[in-house]
Amino acid sequence: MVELLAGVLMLSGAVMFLVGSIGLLRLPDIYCRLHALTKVDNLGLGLIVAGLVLRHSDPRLAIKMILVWILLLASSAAIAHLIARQALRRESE
Amino acid sequence: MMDSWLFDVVDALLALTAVVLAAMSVLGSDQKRSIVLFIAFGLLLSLIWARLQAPDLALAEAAIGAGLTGALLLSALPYSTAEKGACRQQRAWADIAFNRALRGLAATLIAGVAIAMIWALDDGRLQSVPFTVSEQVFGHLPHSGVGNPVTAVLLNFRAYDTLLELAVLLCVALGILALGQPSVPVVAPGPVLVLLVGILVPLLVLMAGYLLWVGAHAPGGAFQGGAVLAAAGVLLLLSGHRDAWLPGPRLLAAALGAGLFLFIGAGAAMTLSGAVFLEYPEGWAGAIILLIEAMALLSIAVTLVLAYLGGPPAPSPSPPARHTDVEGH
Amino acid sequence: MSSTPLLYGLCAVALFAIGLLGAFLHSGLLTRLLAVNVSGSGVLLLFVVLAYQGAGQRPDPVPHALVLTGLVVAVSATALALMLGRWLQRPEQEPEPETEQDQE
Amino acid sequence: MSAIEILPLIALTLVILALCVGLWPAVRGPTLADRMLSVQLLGTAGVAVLMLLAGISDSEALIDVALVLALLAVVAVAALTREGSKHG
Repeated sequence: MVELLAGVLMLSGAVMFLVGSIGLLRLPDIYCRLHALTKVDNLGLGLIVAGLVLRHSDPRLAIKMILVWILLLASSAAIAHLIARQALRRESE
Repeated sequence: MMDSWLFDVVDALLALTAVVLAAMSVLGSDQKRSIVLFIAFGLLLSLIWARLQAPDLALAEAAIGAGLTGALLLSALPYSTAEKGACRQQRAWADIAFNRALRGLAATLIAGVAIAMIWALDDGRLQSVPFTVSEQVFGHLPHSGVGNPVTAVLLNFRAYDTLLELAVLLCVALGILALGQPSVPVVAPGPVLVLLVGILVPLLVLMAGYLLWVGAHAPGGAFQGGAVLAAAGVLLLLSGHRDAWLPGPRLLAAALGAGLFLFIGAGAAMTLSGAVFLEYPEGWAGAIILLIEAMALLSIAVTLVLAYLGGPPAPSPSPPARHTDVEGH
Repeated sequence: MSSTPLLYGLCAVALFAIGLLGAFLHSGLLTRLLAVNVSGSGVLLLFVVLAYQGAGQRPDPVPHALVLTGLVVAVSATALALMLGRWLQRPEQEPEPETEQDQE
Repeated sequence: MSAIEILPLIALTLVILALCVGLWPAVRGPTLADRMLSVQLLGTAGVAVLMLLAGISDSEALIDVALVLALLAVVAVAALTREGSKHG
C-alpha cells in the first residue's frame, strides 16, 4: 500500500515536470515562463522526494534528500530573480 | 526490474539528446549560445555517468563539466569575440574554394573514422574485453587502505598516474601565473547575488570537505572535492571578490605545490625506509592517502581558481561586493 | 542482453566525430577548444562504456580512474590554451618596433 | 515484475522526457534569459533524475551527485547572468 502511494507520488511529480517543460515552450514571455517553471518544477521535485522517502525508510537518506530539495527551493528562488533581472536589463538597453 | 525496456527508452533519450546538444553547440556560430549549450551538455553527461554506474565520474562531471568549464569559457568570451570577424573579411575566391575542398575532405575522413569505430563496436568487442585488471583491483582492495575502488586505483595501485597528473596541474598553474595579467573588474553584484554567494560558498566548502572524507569508502575524493572547492572560488570572483580569498604569493605557491610535493615526499620516505617508491606501509595506507588527498585537493582547487581568474589574484583592498553590501543595508 | 553499451557506444562515436569536425571547421580559438572538449567527452564515454558490466554488476574501476584523471587534465589544458590564446592576441595592441628589437 | 515496482521507472522516463523537451529553448533562444531558464530546468530535472536513479538502483552515492549538481547548476547560471551583464 505504501509502495503504491510512493509510486503515485513519484509519478505525479514526473507529470509536474512535463507540465513545466510544456509551459516553457508554450507560455508567451520570459516572465510568465519563469513564474510557472520555478514553481512547478520544485513542486514536482518535492513530490518525487516525498515518494522516495516513503519508499526507503532509512532516516539518514531521507534527511539528505529533503536537504537537497530545500537547497534547490532556496537557490531556484534566487536564480529566478537573477534571470528576471538579466532579462529586464536586456530590455532596458 | 533492471531489464525493463523502459531503461532502453531512458538510454536512447539521454544519448540522443547528448548528441543533439553537442552538435548544436559545436556546429553553431553564435559563441555565447555554444557555451550555454556546452554547459547543458556537461549537465547531461553527468546524468549519463550516473546511469552507467560511475558515480565518481558523475560527481566530477557535475563540478567540472557543468560548472567550471562553462564559467572558464564564459570568462574567455570577451577576448575571443574580436578575432572572428577580422580574419573572415579579406579572402580571395580561390582561397575560399580551397578551404571548402579541405573541409569536405576533413568531413569525409572523419565520417570514415566514425564508421570504422561503429564497425569495431558492432564486432562485439564491447562484451569481450577481458577484465582481469578489475578482478585484481577487487582482490587487493582490502589491503589498499580505502574501500572505494576508484580511490584505491588513483592513490594506491596507480599512484604514479596521479602523481604525474598533479605535476601537469602544477605546470598549468605556473603557465597561467607566468602569462596572465590580473583580470578585468566585474560589475558590482546585486544584493540577491551577494546573499546567494553568502549561502552557497560555505555549503560548497562543506561539500568539498565531505567529498574528501567520504572518498575513502564511497564515491568522492580529492578531484571531486577540489573541483567543488574551486567552484566556491569562482562564485566569490563572480560576486566581486577579486582575490577569491586566495592567499598572498608565498602561501599561494605553497598551496599550489602542496599536493605534488607531499606525494613525492611520502614516496621518498617509503623508499628510505626500505620499501618501493609509493608502496604504503601496511596499516598506514589509509591515513597517508587521506593526507595526500587533502593536499592534492588544495592544489587542484587553487589551480582551477587561477585558471578561471586568468592570472595572479589582484590584491584588492576593497572588493566591490563590500560596497553594495553597505549600500544594501 | 541489454542494449545500453551499444547505445552509449554509438553516442560516444558520434560525439567524437562531431567534436573533431567542429575542430576542423571553426577558426576561432574558443569554438575550437569547445569542439575538442566535446570530442574528448566522446573518448571518455567510450572508456566508461567499456567499464560498464551490465545492471547490478560492479563496473571496472580502472577505466573510471583514468577518466577521472582525464576530466581534470582536460579542464586544465583548456584553461592553459585559453590563456595562451589571450596572450597571443596581446602583442597586436603593442607597438611593432619593440618586438623587432627583441629579435635582434 | 509487478505494476507497483515499475512506477518509479515510468516516473524516471517521464522526467527525462520533460528534460529533453525543456532543452529546446536552450537551442532556440532567442534571448540569453530563455537559455538560462532552460539550464535551470535541466538542473532541477537532473536532480530529480539522479534521485529516482538512486531509488531504483539503491545507490546512495547518487544522492551526493544530486547535491553537487544542485549546487553547481546554480554556479553555472550565476556565471551566465554575470557575463550577460558585462557585455550583452
